[in-house]
Amino acid sequence: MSRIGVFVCWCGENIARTVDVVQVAEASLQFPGVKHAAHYKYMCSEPGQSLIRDKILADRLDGIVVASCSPHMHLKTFRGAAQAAGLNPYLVEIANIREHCSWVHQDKAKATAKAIDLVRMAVAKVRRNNALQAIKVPVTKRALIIGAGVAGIQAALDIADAGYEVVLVEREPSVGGKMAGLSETFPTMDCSQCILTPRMVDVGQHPRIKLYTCAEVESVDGYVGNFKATIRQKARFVDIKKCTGCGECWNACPQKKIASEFDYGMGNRRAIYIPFPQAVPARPAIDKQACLKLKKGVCGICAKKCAAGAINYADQDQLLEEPIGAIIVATGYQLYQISAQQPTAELSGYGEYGYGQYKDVIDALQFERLVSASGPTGGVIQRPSDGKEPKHVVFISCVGSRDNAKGISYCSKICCMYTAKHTMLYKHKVHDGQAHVFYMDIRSGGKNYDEFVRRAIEQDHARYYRGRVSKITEENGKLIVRGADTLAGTPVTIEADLVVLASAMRPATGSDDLARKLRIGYDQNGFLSESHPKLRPVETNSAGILICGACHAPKDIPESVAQASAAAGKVLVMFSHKEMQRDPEIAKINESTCSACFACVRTCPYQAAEKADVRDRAGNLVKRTARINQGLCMGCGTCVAVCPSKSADLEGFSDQQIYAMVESLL
Amino acid sequence: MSAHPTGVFEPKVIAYVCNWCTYLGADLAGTSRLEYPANVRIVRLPCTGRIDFNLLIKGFEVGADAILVSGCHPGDCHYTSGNFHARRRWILFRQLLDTMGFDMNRIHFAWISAAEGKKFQHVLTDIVEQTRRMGPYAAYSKICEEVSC
Amino acid sequence: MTDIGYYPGCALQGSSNDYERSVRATLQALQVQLQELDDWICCGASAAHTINHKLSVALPARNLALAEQQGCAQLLAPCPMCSMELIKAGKALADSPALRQEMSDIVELPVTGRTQVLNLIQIFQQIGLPALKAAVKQPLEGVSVACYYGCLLTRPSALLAFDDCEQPVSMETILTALGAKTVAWNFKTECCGAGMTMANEETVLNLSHKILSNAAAHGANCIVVACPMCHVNLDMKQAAIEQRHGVRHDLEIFYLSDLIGLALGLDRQTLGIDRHFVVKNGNSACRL
Amino acid sequence: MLEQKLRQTCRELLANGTVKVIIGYGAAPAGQATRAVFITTPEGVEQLVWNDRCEANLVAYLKRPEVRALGKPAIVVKACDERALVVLQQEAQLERANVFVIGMACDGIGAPREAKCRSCEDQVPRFCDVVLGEVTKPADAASARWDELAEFMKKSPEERMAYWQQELARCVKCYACRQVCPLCYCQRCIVDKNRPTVISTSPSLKGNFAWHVTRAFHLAARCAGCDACTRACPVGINLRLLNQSMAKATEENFQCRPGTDPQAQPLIGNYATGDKEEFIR
Repeated sequence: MSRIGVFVCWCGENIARTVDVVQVAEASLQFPGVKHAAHYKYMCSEPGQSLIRDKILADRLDGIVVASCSPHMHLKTFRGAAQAAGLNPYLVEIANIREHCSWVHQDKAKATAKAIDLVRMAVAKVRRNNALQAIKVPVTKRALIIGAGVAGIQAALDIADAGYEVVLVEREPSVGGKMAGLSETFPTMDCSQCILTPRMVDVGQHPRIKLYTCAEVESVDGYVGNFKATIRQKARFVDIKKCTGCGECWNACPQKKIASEFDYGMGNRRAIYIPFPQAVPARPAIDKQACLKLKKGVCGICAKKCAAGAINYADQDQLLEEPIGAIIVATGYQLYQISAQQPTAELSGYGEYGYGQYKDVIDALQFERLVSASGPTGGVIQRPSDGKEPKHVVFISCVGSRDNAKGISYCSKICCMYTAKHTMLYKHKVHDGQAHVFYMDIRSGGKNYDEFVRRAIEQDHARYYRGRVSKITEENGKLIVRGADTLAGTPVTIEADLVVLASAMRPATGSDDLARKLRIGYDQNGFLSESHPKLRPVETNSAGILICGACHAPKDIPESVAQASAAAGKVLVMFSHKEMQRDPEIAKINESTCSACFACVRTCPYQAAEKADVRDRAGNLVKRTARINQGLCMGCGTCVAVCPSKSADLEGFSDQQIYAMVESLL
Repeated sequence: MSAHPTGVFEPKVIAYVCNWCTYLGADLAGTSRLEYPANVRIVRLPCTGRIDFNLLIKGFEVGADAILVSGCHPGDCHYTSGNFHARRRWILFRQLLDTMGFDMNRIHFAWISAAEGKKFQHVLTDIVEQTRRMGPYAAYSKICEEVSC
Repeated sequence: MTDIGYYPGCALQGSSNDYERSVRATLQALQVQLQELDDWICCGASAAHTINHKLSVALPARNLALAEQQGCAQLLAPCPMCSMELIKAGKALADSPALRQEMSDIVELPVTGRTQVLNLIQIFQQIGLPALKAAVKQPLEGVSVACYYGCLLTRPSALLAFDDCEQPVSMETILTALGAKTVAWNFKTECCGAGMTMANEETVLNLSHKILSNAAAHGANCIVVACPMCHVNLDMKQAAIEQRHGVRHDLEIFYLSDLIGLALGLDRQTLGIDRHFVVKNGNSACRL
Repeated sequence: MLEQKLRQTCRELLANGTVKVIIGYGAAPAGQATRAVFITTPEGVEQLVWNDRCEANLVAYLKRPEVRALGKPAIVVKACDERALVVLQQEAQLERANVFVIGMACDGIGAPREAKCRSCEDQVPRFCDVVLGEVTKPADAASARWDELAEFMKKSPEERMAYWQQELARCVKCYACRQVCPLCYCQRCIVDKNRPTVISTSPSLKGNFAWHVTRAFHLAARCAGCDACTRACPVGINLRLLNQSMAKATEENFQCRPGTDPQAQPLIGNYATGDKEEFIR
């Protein structure tokens, strides 16, 4: 006879408001096997947990059900509490009466009835739970970091400085990411490159950081502590070990008019190029779309100029394998590409702003290059069309952001701040110029942030109009910006020389593909999902995979860096253990009833179901059977569903448990 | 549960959902306070690939008036391909149930991701309302009551 | 030969009968047979919904009920005010069983709102570029046209999702295929002043002047519209605009069906172009 | 004539030691179907018969341990039986080299001729070690394969449910359908598993429905269409309808006829990203 304890949580008012917790506790006492039932205001708090621990000891409970929030929230917590009281942690089940009940229903009678059912199901299940022992696996103490922008760089340095190896993968030819291209940073106005480039150099020189540039993650197999990453090293056509970075090659390259990605098309580069002078590694790459030698077989000047013999036109992509224990994703963002082909029809729009049609309508990152001392104009503000100094510049915030019609309902968070910064940078360079800003709201929460915006308005006299711009047209070399000042209640028309669009932040191209490869979640906007918005903000739902920076949501540099260090900290916690525990909720095969049809072997996504022989002591073959490789099984249970004789089963979600749950609903 | 105090027919809906997409979608519906009828009982399984066809029959045996099976969208499976295996089985299984005269309006399949709290709300509301209109699944409860030999 | 229901609306059988001639002639040349809705009534236009919301649904609802009764799965309404009112009512009906019941009772005809209402651009989109191209007898060479959509054709965007509401391109796509050059300009979806032409002519003369000037400044030698109201303000009022602003615009204003009809080899009389106020009779830059 | 040839072939196989046992058809009283015989000596081959009452699918005996204990067999199969053999091969239940397969060209069996034979597409086995005889009486209409099912599907769902309730109420859970099926080879059938009891074993309509759904679906995309289950049913339930419904769905959705390609991967346990999903919202 079971001795189950049921613990019903009020979650303050969150559950108790719509579910009669007392009634739930009383009702559960009637369920078969229930020995004890209690309710408490906060089960997850220390007094709540100690209530559970004490009852386990006092009543010798052999299973507990906590009726509370989602198991994704606190199953681990309560398993820990059980373990502390000597109860096997896998004898704990959660009845989710918050997310699945009190928060989605209003009628107290119905919600209470449902909560009682949910507890009934959980009790039925826990009575069939097996005490499981965590599987111990060794930890490969090497971290893979995907993306070498400021977040990836920070995480890599933290982990490497702590004494562990890091594999840092960047798809561009240099580390640095978006921050390397910024001019100055809010709210301190320190130069972006001045603070980032020393970090980039550290990454390039660190003995424990293995840096791959021009590389992408091809696939990731395995599981936490024991991943195997396959990295595609794309052909660079330059052997960076031989290359000295002397610059003879790119200075001689005849292909001079290739739009520079680093300058967002505001400047040019060669076909063999380093993206910017402070690049790390300071080694060029050849753009195979632009190189005459690679395209047409003519030229070859760079190879002739290269004294080190580093140019290799026959270079090919290579696939390299790296054993990895933990992964940090830091793939960052891109700006909403107005006028470009959009992934969905919903995202297309803003053609009325003339981006891509009028040369003097640019986006915020292009403006950064325009005011950057290392930019194509050397920091002199010249408008793209004719190089003239713009006397009236209009900045438009929320281009795409907070626009439900475009499917981007979120706030891009940093635009208010950088737009204020842009007006100041502009005013500092063009003293007789006037900056105009169209905004929806000014969101400047953050240390010294609002003060910064006030400075832009009060000291540098940026004119702020609360309203949207309806249309930008071009007449006689001027951009006619027509919008509304909703505070004054009047239409506004500004004859501008330059317009800067604060386009929405979107996840970097391909981050959804990467998420699928890593089997981590992403939201409807393509941003990667954290495991819990408050308590597990850098973890994903896949153990051993963490996220940081703008791949998770729009965020500024300080936040990205803080998150990166947080993710690095999580990795270091993992690496501080010799071995780690894996969830034992995996498949098993009853070899005595297995008929060796191998449906499971064909089906298993991880090749964890294997063909095996059963032999007697003399070594004679008794029968063939399927067998689960515990190291590979991830516990999906697909084998259970395809096994006709039900010889396959899944710990934690066994047929006995699941059928008992369903039958409890009769 | 099927006889609510008010005497209105309250359908019993069982949802077999995967842990990583639809269960989290239901969690998101909760954190977003998206209200839906209280008629559904969710059974959490790791993956749609784990959901055995016998569970659907068992669901009707315990008096479900409608059943939902839901998991990750194709390509998004936490276990890479469990939902593809499941989908192939469902194609055939639906045909079998149809041939046997099961009411196909009571068996629902959906892809609901962790980000689709709204979709979870809509699908559930829709199923409950549709089932409420159809009434109890009398044909199967008759089977479950009768002793034939 | 396709049969499509046809809802002319008041303008096309009154002040803008040139538009009706053009639409009928061009569609006939393309083997589209129009079946005029028997006993159609006013769509309500801008007047009804300012007075009584129920009336503003009931008027188009009756027309939609007639379309259903007369077996028209599709209904062409060349005036954008009419098509918008019909689409708006149709959607509301399709979405609400209660409203369907209420409206069926009021108009004393069953109505479901499932009739697909098309504006002039959509009918040509439906015919398709390949079919249009194949029918061209006289490519629109020398025509440099500013496509003017006005305020109603693409709005509200949620109802009229056939083109981008702020930056539409559907007329450009069609006319480019017929050999015309289309200009990039700034006033595609600005207001011409519309019905203000009765109450406050000054506003119309100012707004329409901007439209005409901008089209000319971007190299247009004519403007194409798909709205009777736009045509009135840009064509009929052009002389007044010129007088008031002391300029000479001299821009021909065509309906979309005019230009397509010309490309199909129809003459100006057949298309009703001879009834326009600004008429160039072949001496213009656009050599038609 | 053909019977003589069959006996001669078997005699040689036993005499030269190629096989240890012949699994074939033996005579039965007039008006009854032939019975399986297991012949281990060259002299015994005289018991073998070949006629239109050779109805059983002998492949079912290959799964029996007592038959396996006799040593390497030769087995007499018709084209339909052979499909079961191929499925067993795909599912690792059979080393093809360890069985000698004698294929019989078949004009159809049963008195009257069985439904499956009237629309038989194969008639001559394809993957046998030796094929004897030739077809003299072609199938009537292969195109009529789904006629019976199509007729049945014209009924409303309620009528179909009523039909099965009436039919399955007669099931006595003797499991003959399982025993004669060459593809029901599980060492422990799911119905015999009691923790949990997935399928109610009580003689109730509930348990009968669960059993027949399970039986039919376990054979989905596998069933050879030999109709052994339907012949074996002592109360005459038309299980063929259920098997056919799965066969048709398999063919229409996946262009697959089970047991016709030894190299093919089994359908269940594999997937295509483009499998149809219009029924999933």
